[in-house]
Amino acid sequence: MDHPVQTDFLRWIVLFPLLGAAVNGLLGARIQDRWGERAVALVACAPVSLSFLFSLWAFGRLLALPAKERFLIDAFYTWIPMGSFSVDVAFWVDPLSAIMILVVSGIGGLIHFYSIGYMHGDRSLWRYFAYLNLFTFSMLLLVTGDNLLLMFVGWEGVGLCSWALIGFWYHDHTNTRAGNKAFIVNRIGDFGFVLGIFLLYWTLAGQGHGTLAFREIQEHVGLLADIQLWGIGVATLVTFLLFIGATGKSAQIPLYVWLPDAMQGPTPVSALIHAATMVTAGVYMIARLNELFSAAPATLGLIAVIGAATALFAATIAVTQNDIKRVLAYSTISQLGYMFLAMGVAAYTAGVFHLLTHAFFKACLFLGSGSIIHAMQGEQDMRQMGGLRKAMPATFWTFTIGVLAIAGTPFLAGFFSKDAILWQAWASHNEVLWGVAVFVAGLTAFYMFRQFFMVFFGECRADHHVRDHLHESPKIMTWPLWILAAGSVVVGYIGLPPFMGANLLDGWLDPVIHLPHGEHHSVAEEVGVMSVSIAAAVAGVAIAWFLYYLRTPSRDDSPEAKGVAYRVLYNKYYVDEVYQFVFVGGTLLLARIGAAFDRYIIDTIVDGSAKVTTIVSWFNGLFDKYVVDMLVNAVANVTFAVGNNFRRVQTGNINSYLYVVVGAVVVALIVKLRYWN
Amino acid sequence: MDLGNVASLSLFYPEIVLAGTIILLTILDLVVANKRAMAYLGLAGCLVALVATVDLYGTESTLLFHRMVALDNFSLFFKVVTLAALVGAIWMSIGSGEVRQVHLGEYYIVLLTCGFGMFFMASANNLLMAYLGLELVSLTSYILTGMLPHNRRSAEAALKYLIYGGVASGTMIYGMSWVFGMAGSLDYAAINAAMGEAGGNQVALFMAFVFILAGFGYKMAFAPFHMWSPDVYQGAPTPFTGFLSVASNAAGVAILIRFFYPAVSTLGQEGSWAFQAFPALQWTDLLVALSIITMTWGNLSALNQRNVKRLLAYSGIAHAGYIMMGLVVLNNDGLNAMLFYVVVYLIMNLGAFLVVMIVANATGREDMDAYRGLAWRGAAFPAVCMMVFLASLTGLPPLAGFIGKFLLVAAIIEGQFYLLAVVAMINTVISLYYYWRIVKTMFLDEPAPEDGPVAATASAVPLLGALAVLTLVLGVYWAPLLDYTTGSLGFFMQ
Amino acid sequence: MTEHVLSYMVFFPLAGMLIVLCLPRDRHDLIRWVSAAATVPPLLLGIGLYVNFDTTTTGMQFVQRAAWIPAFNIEYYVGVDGLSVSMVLLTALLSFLCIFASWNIDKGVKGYFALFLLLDTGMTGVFVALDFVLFYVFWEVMLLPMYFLIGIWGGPRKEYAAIKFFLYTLLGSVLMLVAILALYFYSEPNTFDMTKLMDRSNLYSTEPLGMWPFNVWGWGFQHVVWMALFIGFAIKIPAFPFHTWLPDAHVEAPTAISVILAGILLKMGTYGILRINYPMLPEATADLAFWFLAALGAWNIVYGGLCAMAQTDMKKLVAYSSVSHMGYVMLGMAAFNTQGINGAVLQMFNHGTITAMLFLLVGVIYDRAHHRDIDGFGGLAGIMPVYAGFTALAFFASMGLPGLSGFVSEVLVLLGAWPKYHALTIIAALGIVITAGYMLWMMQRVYLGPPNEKYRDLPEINGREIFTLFPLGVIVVVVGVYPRVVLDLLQASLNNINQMVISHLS
Amino acid sequence: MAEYVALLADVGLKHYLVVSGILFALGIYIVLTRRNAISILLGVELILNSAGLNYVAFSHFSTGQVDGQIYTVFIIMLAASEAAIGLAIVLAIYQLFATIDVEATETLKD
Repeated sequence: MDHPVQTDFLRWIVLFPLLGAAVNGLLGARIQDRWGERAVALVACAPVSLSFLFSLWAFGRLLALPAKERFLIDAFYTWIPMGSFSVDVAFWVDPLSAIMILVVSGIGGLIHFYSIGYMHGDRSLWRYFAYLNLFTFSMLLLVTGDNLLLMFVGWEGVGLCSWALIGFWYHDHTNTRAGNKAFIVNRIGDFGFVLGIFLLYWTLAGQGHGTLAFREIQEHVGLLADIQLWGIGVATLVTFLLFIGATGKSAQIPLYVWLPDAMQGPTPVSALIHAATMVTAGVYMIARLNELFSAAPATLGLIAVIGAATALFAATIAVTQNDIKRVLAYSTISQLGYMFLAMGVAAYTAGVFHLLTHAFFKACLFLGSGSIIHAMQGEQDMRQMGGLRKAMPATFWTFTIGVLAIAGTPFLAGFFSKDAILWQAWASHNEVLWGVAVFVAGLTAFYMFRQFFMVFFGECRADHHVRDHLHESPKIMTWPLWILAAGSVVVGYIGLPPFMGANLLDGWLDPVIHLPHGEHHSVAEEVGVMSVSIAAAVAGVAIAWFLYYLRTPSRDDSPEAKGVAYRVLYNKYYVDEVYQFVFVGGTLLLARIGAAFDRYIIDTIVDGSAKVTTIVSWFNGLFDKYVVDMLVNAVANVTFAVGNNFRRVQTGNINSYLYVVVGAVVVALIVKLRYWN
Repeated sequence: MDLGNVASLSLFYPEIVLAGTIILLTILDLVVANKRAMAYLGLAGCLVALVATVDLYGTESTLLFHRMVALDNFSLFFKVVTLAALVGAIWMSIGSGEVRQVHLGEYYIVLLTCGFGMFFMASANNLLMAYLGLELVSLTSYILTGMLPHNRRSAEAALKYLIYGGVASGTMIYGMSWVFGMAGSLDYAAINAAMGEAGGNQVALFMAFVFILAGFGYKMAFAPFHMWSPDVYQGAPTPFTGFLSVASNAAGVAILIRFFYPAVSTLGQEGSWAFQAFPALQWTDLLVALSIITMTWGNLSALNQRNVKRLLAYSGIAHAGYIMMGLVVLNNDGLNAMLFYVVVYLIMNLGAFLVVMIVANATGREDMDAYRGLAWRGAAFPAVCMMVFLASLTGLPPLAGFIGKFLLVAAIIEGQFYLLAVVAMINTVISLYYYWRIVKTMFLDEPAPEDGPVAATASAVPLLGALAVLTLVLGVYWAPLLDYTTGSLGFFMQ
Repeated sequence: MTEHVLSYMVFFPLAGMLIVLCLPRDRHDLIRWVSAAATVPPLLLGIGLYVNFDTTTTGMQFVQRAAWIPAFNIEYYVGVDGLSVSMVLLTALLSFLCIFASWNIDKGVKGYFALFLLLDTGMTGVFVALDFVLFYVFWEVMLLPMYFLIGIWGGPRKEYAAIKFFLYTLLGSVLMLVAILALYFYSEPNTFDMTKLMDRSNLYSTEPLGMWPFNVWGWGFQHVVWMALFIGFAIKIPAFPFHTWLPDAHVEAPTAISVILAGILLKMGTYGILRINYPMLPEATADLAFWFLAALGAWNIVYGGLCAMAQTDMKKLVAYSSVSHMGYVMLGMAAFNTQGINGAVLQMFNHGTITAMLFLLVGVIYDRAHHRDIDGFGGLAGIMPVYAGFTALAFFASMGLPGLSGFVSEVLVLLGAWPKYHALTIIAALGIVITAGYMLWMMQRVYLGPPNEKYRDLPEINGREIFTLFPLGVIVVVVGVYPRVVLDLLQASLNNINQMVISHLS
Repeated sequence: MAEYVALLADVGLKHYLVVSGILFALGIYIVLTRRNAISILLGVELILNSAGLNYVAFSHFSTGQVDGQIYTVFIIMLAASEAAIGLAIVLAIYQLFATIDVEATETLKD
């Protein structure tokens, strides 16, 4: 850790996708016109594949190093040198970011390939791939940037690409609105994030170590210990502000609202951005700064509560949704809640573990749903589906693996990672949170199997046009599914519970994640806790079996016919409506007030558009024809009015002129006698 | 150095030349049929007098005719200004359609006589001489104002001017009589000496000075003694209005400075040019007040003015207020700035009236509507020149008017009259509005269908160009003029 | 050569103007090309200036001085330091580009280009002048051409906008003149030499004046002069509540003039504060910065942003976004640390390039559709993709997206402001949300959504327009990725200016 | 008679000044209140003559020189020329306006 290995190839992991984006972004339209989709796809997929290879190389280099020295850095150039504040463009790979670059470039690469099939025939394919590459670049920058500001660059970059991709089919305002919502909600999070950066930097600077580089932050966390701002520990405040950023990016309460709407984007985008990579940025950030967060127990508590609450909240909503992607979206939010719960109980490794497994099975599920939507000719309503298992065997089987994995079927990836989190929650004596998490595990199993049954079993409820054209997706789309499904099975084995074998992940992350040493627990306790969650999952599956397998859902199943609770859930607790009214409406109201203030008040003061009778100066009382109105302060009006009155003195009558002369002399005399003697 | 009557004549030749021209014109008027020739003769006489004046410049300061008239650089400076204004006015008159209606012979004779009177206003060293000069200018002005035949405007203006002028000068000499009574002499130096010993009724003295100020103020057109000026400006023939606006103002400045400095101020330490007012006469305060009232009144009244000549009259009042600022600081810098401003004002205001005349010649109108889209009606050159003059009147760099204002404001800030400075500056902003309404009308408004093309009067164009160039040049390189005005302050002799 | 380089930069356009005035009225293309040629030498000299600029020294460089009016000790004195050189470069570049942006002016071509070149001289002059009188003269020289450029070639309410601009600016500048003269007479020996006045910054008294209300506020001579200068500059910035001339002027002005207004003229306000108020009146600066720079700046950011959100006219929206973005400059310079002050000047530069792009882009669409109603378009991205691409770049830069220039300066400003003003920084940081709001909303309404049938045949952005946009786009990206190209110029001089004030902070 | 002569011998500067002051005030009153142009001109004459009286009185009582008398002569002369010009103008006014009431001559205003 103390002797980072200097390299100069890490930059290429990040820059390859940027090159791809640049080529496609600037020349893509011509390339697509002249050489067709394949050329565009090649320009996009090649850099990501290269990135993946370079990532493997970096991973290999790390493996070759002794555990304590696994740390590669590639300092590119100094970005902003500003006195004590100096930010480098430098990339680093340590065990944590190594996992991330593999996930991002690996799963990202698969999704690139999948997109070739999915997006086939789109005239703007070049634009799609440019965005996708740009996203990959930003995400890689986010995970490899060696300081907070560089991470923030990636952080904003992924937000931008998310915006662009959600609104990819921009002819429909539903999509562009969803994109804007995502961006702006994320910006609210960023607002906290940048403030957190500032506070952190200046507090450290006050201690003589102003820095934003992660390695140095970790080193100097201790300096924050006794410093307070507004009566709150700085560490708590900083982590709180950074966590606000994380709630935006990782769709936690209260800033989760953008993610369900983000499903307006093409489905591979949902898989890549809104399931596997971008939304996990917040989790990654906390893991990255785990020492800092560990120093702020209050924030951790908050994170745990928010995480558990989000998990529960989103899961309950997912139970009623009929849109195939929305179910997955809420499921994602819920799973992210798990990860935050893990972070909150300081089980960083468990959180990262779940991040990793979730990336596989959720990507698998999303791509599978994409395949289904593809086959259904764009239909996303599950009430219109059913019985698809026969028409789409590959999709069916991979989807099944994904569902089993997320539902927590023993010995699949999701089981191990979720169980690790549940166990940590239990072990850290957060029994209530544990209880919630177990309940959510049951709900997860329920809604996933609900989806599974509604989509693949029973009779096909689609109309005959669609039914007659049901088909399996092309190879280019199915083989990524198989790879991901395989991953969903095997990835879990790197993080076995202690009583089942060596936990590879713990060991791998040990140099960068400093876990508090927990108390020892008996194997029996662990097994017992595990059994409870398995039981919950089984219960969930069983209920789904009863409700959705045995009773075929109707294609006109209307939520309005259901009870109040169902409607509340179906309408997502009306949070969107409340937000729309309070925040969007409020801001617009403020904006209009501001503009009106400008137009009417300030301008009135200045150039006096108000028609009012104005002041007459005391001066020309003799010729006064006006009513005095002391309330008027329209400067120009007064000026003009006074000017007119001055002019009015000029009556054209010579006697009155002479009155002025005599009057002036008299006034002078009075002044002389009264004041100047 | 005091000279007797005969000895004085050798230093009196500019006046002699001018007087000779006047007499010659009077005789010629009886015999010559071509009255246009009179204009050229008058012009020639003025130019010769100008050469003579410039020739005298730098002569040792001398009192002529038994201390009645002062010959010093200060008076010579104002004589040059007067002559320049005369030259400009005659040149304008040659091209003016209005002037063509009047009896040209008399017109030029009276105009030159008016200028002749101003010579004495600038050089008077005695209350009697000051009165005579002032009255000579007044009487000729009444005549010139009322000269347009069968013109109600002109006659009405003349009547008002006459009555107003009569009352003002009557008040003035009444005040002067009190000064005479208290000081026992009409000579400025003697008055100063008597004042220095103090004594007498302070209130009476103050009132006497206020009365005198009324007379001078009417000449210089500062508030509240300005009320004649808009009417007269509007009624009088335009070339004479132009002359009046600059020369009358200048002569007023001259007589004011001459009276207030050598007569009623004490010189500070030797050579320091710092003055102190006599304690009984709070005329610093008085002048600050008058200056503020004048510029504000003038500017505010001009705001909604539709008649351009009238507008320029109010602007002239405002400028009188600006010029007065130089008087309050009681030092060389203030006077210097005043003198500088007088020259600058001469150039730009004469130019503005020249354009008014050109438009009036072509359209017969003086209201703002006659200027609609002037730049696009074949009179781009006069329009651009007008814009330059108006910008200069506003005080925008790099034009001469800015430098004038700059020097004035510099002087009062040096004297720490910050309030006055701020008021003056705000007035500048107000003035922008009405000046710029003319510019807007000329450039931004589209000409209406009934607005015919405007042909610039051929004879006026060279003068117009010269004045515009001077406005620009003096805005960029003004050191020579400043040197000249500095040199012209040599009148403080005992 | 190096001695005269600044003078050449200032007076080349003036020479161009004289040549243009001599050309026949109807040879439109000739006039345009001559005007363009007149702006090329300043640009090339500017590049030379950039290359030869010594970034290590704090003093004035490329100095030229000559006596002008000896009686008042007025000199022709020009020179640049890090602060001004960036502005001079911006001026040279934007002037050059704006000639091309003005190519389609076909009414009174001769007058337009002559006035434009005069304006160019004035602008460059302001940034290089080191003598107060010279500074003031150049400052005012810009007014006249600006008035006509808006008033003759502007939109429907051009006359109102032009006179409003003129009146506001003149009000500011006359107060400035009073302040300049006060400084002059207070200095001993009297001088208009700005560098000398900077060196003697402790000269001006801060003893509270006896006069009401200054005795209540505890304001001394220095504070009053500071305020007089500040009002003059605040009108140019434009700071609330002196900003209402800006939306009107921007909306009515022709495209190129909006660019010049927003890109360069606004900068003169903040430039003046940094050049004059900071070094010459440091104690007053330290005392008054909180309310008049920091608080007002934060207020500008939020207020301008909210106002922008309510607009339906694209140009007005961009105009208000300028109000908002100039707030960052004020906040940053009030931070009194390296990050803040450098961020502020970088923001000046960045805002110059970004807003220039925005106005050019609005101009492109206005030329085609003849209106700028945000709700009157839709789906332009599909109709004019290249145009939409440039727009996206400019919008994102304006939103402060990382990797583009706006981000660096905004982060530096906020970072700098944080240690001194926590609450204000939080308020100001709200700006990043608000900016995203109105920019994205406008983008959505104009460029995205179903294409408006009425505009289906709008021609794509043409070569000339791309020529004006491309250099700015490159700068926006380069400065975002490698901000040192500008920051290195600034640091030495700005830190020096900053140091002068810091010692007076309580 | 003798007492009248004695009384006259007591007449000093003050009396003259009072008389001239009254004259001046009367003149001012006239110019302020009369509408007839000729009357106003008469008022102006009164003002001028009040000043003339002052000069003579001051000259006689305080300086003992003839400056004041000379001044008065000039005043009388200038008053005459002013009256001449004034009457000419009034005549022109009468021709053009058919009245010499100054309330009729108010076309120039504002």
